[in-house]
Amino acid sequence: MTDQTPALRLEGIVKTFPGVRALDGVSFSVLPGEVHALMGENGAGKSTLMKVLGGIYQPDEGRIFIAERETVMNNPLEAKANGVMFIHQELSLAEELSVAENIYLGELPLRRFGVVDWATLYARTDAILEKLKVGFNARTVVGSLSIANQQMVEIARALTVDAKAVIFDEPTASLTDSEKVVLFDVIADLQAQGVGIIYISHRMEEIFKITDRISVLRDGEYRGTLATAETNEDEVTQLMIGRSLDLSRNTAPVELGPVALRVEGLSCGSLFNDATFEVREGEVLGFYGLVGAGRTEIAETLFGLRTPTSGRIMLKGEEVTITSPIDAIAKGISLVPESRKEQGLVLGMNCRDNMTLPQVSDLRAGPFVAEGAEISIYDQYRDRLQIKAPSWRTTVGNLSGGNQQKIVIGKWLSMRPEVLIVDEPTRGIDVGSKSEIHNLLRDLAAQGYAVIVISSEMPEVLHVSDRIVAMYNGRIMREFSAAEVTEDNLIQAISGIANEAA
Amino acid sequence: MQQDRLKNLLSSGAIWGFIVLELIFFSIAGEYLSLSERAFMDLDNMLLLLKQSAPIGIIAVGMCVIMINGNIDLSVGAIFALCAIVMLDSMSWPMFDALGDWVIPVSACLALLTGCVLGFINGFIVWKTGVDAFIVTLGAMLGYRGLVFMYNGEQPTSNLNWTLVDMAEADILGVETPAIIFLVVVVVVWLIMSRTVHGRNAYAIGDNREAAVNAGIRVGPHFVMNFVLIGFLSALSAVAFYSASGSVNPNDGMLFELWAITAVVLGGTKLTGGKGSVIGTFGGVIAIQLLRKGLGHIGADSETVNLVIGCILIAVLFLDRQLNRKSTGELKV
Amino acid sequence: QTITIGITQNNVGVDSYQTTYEQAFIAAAEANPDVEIVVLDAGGDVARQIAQIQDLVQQEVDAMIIWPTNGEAVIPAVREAYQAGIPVIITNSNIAEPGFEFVASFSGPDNITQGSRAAEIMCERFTDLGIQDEAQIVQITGQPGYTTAIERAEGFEQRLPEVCPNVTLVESQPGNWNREDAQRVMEAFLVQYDDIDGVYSGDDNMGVGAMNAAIAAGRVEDITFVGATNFAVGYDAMGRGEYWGSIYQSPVDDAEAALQTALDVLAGEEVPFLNYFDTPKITQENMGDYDRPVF
Amino acid sequence: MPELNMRSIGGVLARQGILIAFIAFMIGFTLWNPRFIEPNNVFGVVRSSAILGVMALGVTFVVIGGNLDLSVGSMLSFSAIVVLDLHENPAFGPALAIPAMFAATLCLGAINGFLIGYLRLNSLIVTLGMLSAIHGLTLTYSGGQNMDIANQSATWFDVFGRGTAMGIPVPVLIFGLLAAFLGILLAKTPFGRKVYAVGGNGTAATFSGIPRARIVFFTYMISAFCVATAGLIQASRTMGAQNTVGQGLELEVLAAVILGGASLLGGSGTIFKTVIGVLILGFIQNGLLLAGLEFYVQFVVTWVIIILAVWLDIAAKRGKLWSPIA
Ligand SMILES: Nc1ncnc2c1ncn2[C@@H]1O[C@H](COP(=O)(O)OP(=O)(O)OP(=O)(O)O)[C@@H](O)[C@H]1O
Ligand SMILES: Nc1ncnc2c1ncn2[C@@H]1O[C@H](COP(=O)(O)OP(=O)(O)OP(=O)(O)O)[C@@H](O)[C@H]1O
Ligand SMILES: [Mg+2]
Ligand SMILES: [Mg+2]
Repeated sequence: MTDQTPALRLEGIVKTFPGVRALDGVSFSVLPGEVHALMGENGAGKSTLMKVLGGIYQPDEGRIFIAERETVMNNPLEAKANGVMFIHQELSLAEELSVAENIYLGELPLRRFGVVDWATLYARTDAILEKLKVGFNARTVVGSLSIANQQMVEIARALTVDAKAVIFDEPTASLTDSEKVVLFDVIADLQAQGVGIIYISHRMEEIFKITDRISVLRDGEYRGTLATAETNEDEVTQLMIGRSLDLSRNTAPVELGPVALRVEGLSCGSLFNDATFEVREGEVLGFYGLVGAGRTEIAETLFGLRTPTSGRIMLKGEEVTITSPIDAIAKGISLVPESRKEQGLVLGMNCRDNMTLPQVSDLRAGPFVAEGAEISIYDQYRDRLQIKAPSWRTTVGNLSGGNQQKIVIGKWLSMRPEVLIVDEPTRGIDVGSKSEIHNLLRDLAAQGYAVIVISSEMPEVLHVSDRIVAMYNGRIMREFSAAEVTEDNLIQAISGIANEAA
Repeated sequence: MQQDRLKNLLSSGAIWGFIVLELIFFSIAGEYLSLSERAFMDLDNMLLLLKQSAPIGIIAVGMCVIMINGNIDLSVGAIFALCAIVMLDSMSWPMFDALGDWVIPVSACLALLTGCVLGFINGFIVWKTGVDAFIVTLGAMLGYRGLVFMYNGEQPTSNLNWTLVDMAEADILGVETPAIIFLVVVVVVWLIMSRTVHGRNAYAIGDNREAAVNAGIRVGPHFVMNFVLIGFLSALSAVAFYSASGSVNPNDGMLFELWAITAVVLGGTKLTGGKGSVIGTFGGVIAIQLLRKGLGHIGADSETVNLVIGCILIAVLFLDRQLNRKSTGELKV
Repeated sequence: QTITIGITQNNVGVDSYQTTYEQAFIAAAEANPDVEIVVLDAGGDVARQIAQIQDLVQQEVDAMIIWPTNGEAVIPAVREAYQAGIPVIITNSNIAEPGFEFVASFSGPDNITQGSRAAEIMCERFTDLGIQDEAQIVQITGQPGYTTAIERAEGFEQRLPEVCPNVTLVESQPGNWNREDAQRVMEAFLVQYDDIDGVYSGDDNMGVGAMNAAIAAGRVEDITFVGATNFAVGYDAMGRGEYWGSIYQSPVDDAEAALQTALDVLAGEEVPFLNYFDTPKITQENMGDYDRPVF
Repeated sequence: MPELNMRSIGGVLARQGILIAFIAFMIGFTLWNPRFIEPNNVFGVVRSSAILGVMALGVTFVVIGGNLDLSVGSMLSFSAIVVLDLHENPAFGPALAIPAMFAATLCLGAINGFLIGYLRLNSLIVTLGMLSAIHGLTLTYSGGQNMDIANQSATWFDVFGRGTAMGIPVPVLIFGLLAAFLGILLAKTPFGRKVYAVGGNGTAATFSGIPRARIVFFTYMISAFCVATAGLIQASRTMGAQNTVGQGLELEVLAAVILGGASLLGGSGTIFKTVIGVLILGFIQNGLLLAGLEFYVQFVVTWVIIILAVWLDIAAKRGKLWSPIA
C-alpha cells in the first residue's frame, strides 16, 4: 500500500467564497484500496473540498491529479467521467422519481433519439440493489422510502460506475445499525477492487473501525495525516480543535426537585403507544432508540404539534392539554427540534431575531419590539454558549452548523422553560462543539431545569443522562438508572430483544 | 406500494371524475334549461369541444412542461399575439409575392420561429441571470405585449386568406385541423416527457434542482429548451387559431397564461414542480372548456360564469389537497 | 312556432352601455312571445366568441346576432354559420368587408359618421369662440384594436381638417373606454401642453375622466369637451356647463333594432344591408330635446 | 449560501441599488424633458400613483409572508362599486357607505386569508379563483352598470380623491401616512417580525410558537384594507366607476412590489422599497408620456427595468453578475 501511485492527489487547493476562505492550500493524497478519513470541525471545509473534487465547485488555485494525471473537472458529469463518485452529505434525491432514475440521474442509459432505455436501466439498478440487500426495487418511488433507505439509494450511486475514487460525506448520519453494516461491506468491496475512498464523519468509533489513514482540516487548512492504527482519539481531536477534550462528566450530585413533567399512557395513532415516564427538576432524562422509534413524535406531542389519541400529561402534578406550540411555550415546555434548518431557524434572519423569536411579543416597549432588550438577551447567550458569529446582524444561514445549533438552543434557553426537550442536539456537530453542548445540558439540570435529551447516539445518551428510557417501535421498553445501564442491556432494549417493559 | 399506486390513480384521476360529473350535470340540466333540441353529449358537440379547447390547450401543454420543470411562464399570451401578427403580416410581405399560396407554410414557419426566439429569450435570461422565471416572464408579458403594439400601432393586423381558412377547417373523420394539432401535441409532448432523457431530467430538475445539479444535469440548457418549447407551442397555437380567423387584435391572448396555468393545476401538476402529467393537463383543459360550454348551454349569464369558475377552481384545489394529503401523522405546522 | 335567436355579445359588464344593451335585448325578446333567446358573452375574447358562434351553430338556432370583438377575426366563423344556413346579423360594430357576403344585415350606429359629427360639433364650437384658426386639441381613443374605437377616430380625424383646417390635433392616446385611464392620460397632457382648447374622447365615460383631470388642474373653463355615446355622467356634466357636446346613442335603440332586424330577416322581408339607426348630435344647446340616458 | 460581508461598501450599494436606479432614472428623464421635474408634475405622478401604491403596501405584507395576491385588482373594482352604490343609497349616504364598504372588502380579504392561512391552499390559485369570483360578484351586485354619483356638488365624498390638505393632495397624504404606519408596523413591531418569520420559514415559525395561520390571515386582511382604501380614493377621484376599474392592476402591483426588491419566496422586502418601486413605475409611465412616446413603449421599458433591477439586486447579493445555474 505504500509505494503505489495515489488514486487521487490534491495540491494546494484554495477556494474562497465572498468573505470566507473556505479552503486554504489543502494538499493530500488517497491511495487505491485505501479508506481515508477526512476530519475537522464544523465549517472546517470538508464538504467544500469534496465539492471541488466532485466538480461542483472550481478551485481558485491548486491542482487535482487522478492516477497522477492532472485533471480539471468543470461539472459533476466530468468528475464522474474521470472516475470520481460523490455521495452527498445532505440527501440529494428527486423524491417523485423512481429509485432507478435517481441512481442513474444525469446519465440514464439511452436508445436512439434521446429515448430512455428503461429495460437496461431497471436491470442494472436491480443488480445494484441486490448487492445492497435492500427491501425495495428499481421502480419504487423514492419519496415513499424511509430516510435511511433514501440514504441507501444515495449510496447505491457509488456502484454505478467504475470509480477510481468514491467520496462518502457523512453517510451514516441517518442510517440504522443494520444498514451501517451493509454500507461497511460495500466500502470493503470497493476497497478490495482498489478504489480509493474518502470517508467523512464526526463519529470517532466509525473512523477507527474502518479507515486506514486520517487527514485533518482546520479552518480550511490542512493539518496533517495520521495512520489510524498508530493514533488515538485524543491525538485526532488535538489536531482538529487544537486542544484535548475534557470528557469527564460533571457528576456532582444534584438535588433532584419535584416531578416537573409526568406522562401517563400517552399514545398517538400508530406512531407511539402507551408511553409512561416522568422527569424531575434538576434531572436529565435520556431517550434512546433506533431512528424511527417514535421519540421525536413523543416530543412533538408534548410540544402541541400532534394531538394524542389517549393518555395524560401532567405538569407539576396538574393535568394539562397542550394544543399548540404557543400553548406549550406558555406552559413552560420548549423543544429544540430535530432539524435545525427546517424547524429551528429562519435562515434569512439575523442571529438576534432568530434567538428572540418565540418571545418577541413579550419583549416590547410600547407597541414596538424592544431591540435593546433583544440585543442584551443575545449577548448574554452568545457569551454563555460561546457562539462564534461576527455580530448579531449576521444572517444565521451564514453560520457554521454547530453555531446554528447553538442559536437554536439559546433561543429556547432564553425562554427559561421548566421542561426543555432537545431532539438530536448534536447531529452533524463536531466533537468540540458536541462536548460543549453536553456540558451545557448538564449545567442546565444543575440549575433546576428538567431536561429531556433525545439522541440516536449511545455515547451521548450514556454521557449526559441521569436516567435513560429505551424505545423500540413506538413503545417504551425499559427505563434504566445511570447506575444500572450498560451498552449491552441498552442495545437489547432498543432492538426489541428484551421484552420486559419498563 | 399498491396503496400508493391506488392513491396516485385517485389523485390524478380526480380531473376525469370531475369531467364525468360535468357531462352528467350539463346533460341533465340541458334537458330542462337548454333551448337546443340537440343533446349536450352529442358527438359533433364533443368534437367541437376539442377544437375549441385547442388554442389554450396547446399552450397549456407547454405550461405543463414548464411547471414540471419548476418554472412558470406568464408571457405566453403575448407570445401568442406576437406570433399571430408575424404570421398574418408576413403573408403580405412583398418579398413573398412570388410564392402564391406557398406563402402559407413560409409564414407559419416564420411565426413558429418567432415563438422559439421569444421563448429562448426568456429561458436565456432565466439561465444566465438567475432571476426567477416568475419575474422574468412577468416582465416579458409586458415587454412582448409592448412589441405587439409597436408592430402595428393599435390597429388589428389582418390577412384573411380563404385557402388558409379552408385548410384550418379541413377535417379527418370529423376532427378538424386545430383539434388534430392539439391531439398530436398532447401525444408528442407526453412521449417527450415520459420517455426521453430530456423529459425525465425536466422532472428531476423540478423536483430537486440541487440534486439535479449535483448529478451533473445541466439545468440551464434544459430550462432554455423548455422555454423554447413553450414559445414554439404558443406560436403553434397562434398558427392553428389565426389560420381560421385571419385577424389579430393587439389585446388578443391576454389572460391566456392564467387559464393555461389553471388547466395545468386542475390537471394535477404540482405548482412547485417535479410532478405532473401532460395527460392530466389535457383533462384540465377539457374540464375548463366543458364548464364554459356547459354554462353557455344551460344559459347561465356572464356574472354567474365568472363566479362559478372562480369557486370551482378553489374547490378543486381543496379537494385535490384532501386527496393528496399525507395519510398518517401529519404535523400540525 | 317559436323562433330561437342566439346572440354573442362583446363584453358585457365592461361598461354600462353593453350591460344596458343586454338588458334591453332580453326585455325586447321577452315582450315577444314567439321569440326565445340564447344570450352569450364573449368577455372581450375573440377565441371565446368564435367558440360561441360555433356553439350556436351546433345548437341550430334560427338566427344569430353577433357583436364582434374583432371585425375581421369572426368572419370565418360567420361563414360557418352562413354555410349552415343560419342568417347572421351583426350588431353595433360592423365586420370587415370580406365578410359582408355571409351576413344578412348590419344593425347599429354609423361610427364613422359619429366621428365626423363630433368633429363638426368641435369645429362649430371653436368658430363660436373665435378660435377656429389657432385651436389645439388632443384625442383620447377607446380600446386599441376595437372597431368602434378605430372608426370613430377615423371619422373624426378625416372630418376635422375638412371643416376646421387650422385646428391641430396634437396627440392621441388610448383611454381604453376607462374613466380612470383617461383621467391619467389627460393629466399628462395638461402638464405637457400649456394650450389645450379641445378634447375629443371616444366615449363620454372617458370624456368625463378627462374633464375631471381638467377640473383638478383648474383648466376646465378653457377646454371644450366633446365625446360620443352620451352617458348619464356626460349628460349631467353638460347640464352643469362643464362638458360641451356628444353623440346621442341609445343602447335600447341599438338592441331593439338588432332584434327587429333579425326578425325581419327571418320573416323574409327586404332589409337594407347597412341598417343604421340614427345617432344625432347633442350639445349643451339642444340637450333639452333628449332624455337623460339610463346608463 | 450568501456572502458574509453584506456590510461592505458593495453590500451597502446593493441594498440601495433600487434607490440609486431610481435617482439615475429621474435625472435621465429630467435631462430629456425638464418639465418632468416640475413640482406640478411630480405631485401629479405621486397622486396618480397613490392608488397603485396603497394597494402595493398591502401586497407587500402578503408577499413577505410568503404568498401572492392576484385578487387585488378585482377587489378594487368591487370596493369602488360598492362604496359608490351605497353613497347613492339614501339609507346609507357617504358617512355610512365608507365603513360598510370597508367591512365588505375585509370580508373578501378574510376569505382569502381563511383559504390560504388556515386551509393552507396555494395562494396563486386561490387568489386567481378569487379574481374571477369577485369580478362575478361585482357584476352581480351592480348588474353590470357603471356607478356614478349623480349630484357631485352636494357631497363631501370627493375629498379623498380630489381634495388637498395643507397643500398636499389627499391621496398623496393617505398614501404617505399609510406607508409610514404600515412601514413601522412591519419593521418595528412584533407582528412585523412574525410576518418575516412566517415568510422566511413557516415551519420554524410554528416551532417558535408563532401562529402561522393567523399571521397569514392578517396579511390578507391588511391587503384587503389597503385595497378598500385604494377603492375609496379611486371612487372619490372619479366620482364614478366601471366594473372593471381594477382590471389588470394585480400584475402592476406585483411588479411594483418585486421592483422594490421583495422576494417572491417570502421573508424579505420593506415598505420603503415598495414605495420606491411604485414611484419608479409611476414615473416611467409619466416620463414616457411626456417624452411623447406611445403608451406601449412603456411596457417594453418596464420589462427591461424590472429584469435589470431584480438581476442587479440578486447579483449584488451573490457577489456575481452571472447566475450559478449550471
Ligand atoms: N456556498 C457558500 N457560500 C459561502 N460560504 C460557504 C459556502 N459553502 C460553504 N461555505 C463556508 O465555507 C466553510 C466550510 O464549509 P463546509 O461546508 O465545507 O464545512 P464542513 O467541514 O463540511 O462542515 P460540516 O462538518 O458542518 O459539514 C464554512 O465557513 C461555510 O460557512
Ligand atoms: N418513511 C419516511 N418517509 C418520510 N419521512 C420520514 C420517514 N421516516 C421518517 N421520516 C421523517 O424524517 C425525519 C427524521 O426521521 P427519523 O428517521 O429520525 O424518525 P424519527 O421518528 O424522528 O425517529 P425517532 O422518533 O426515533 O427520533 C422525521 O421528521 C420523520 O418524520
Ligand atoms: Mg459538511
Ligand atoms: Mg428523531
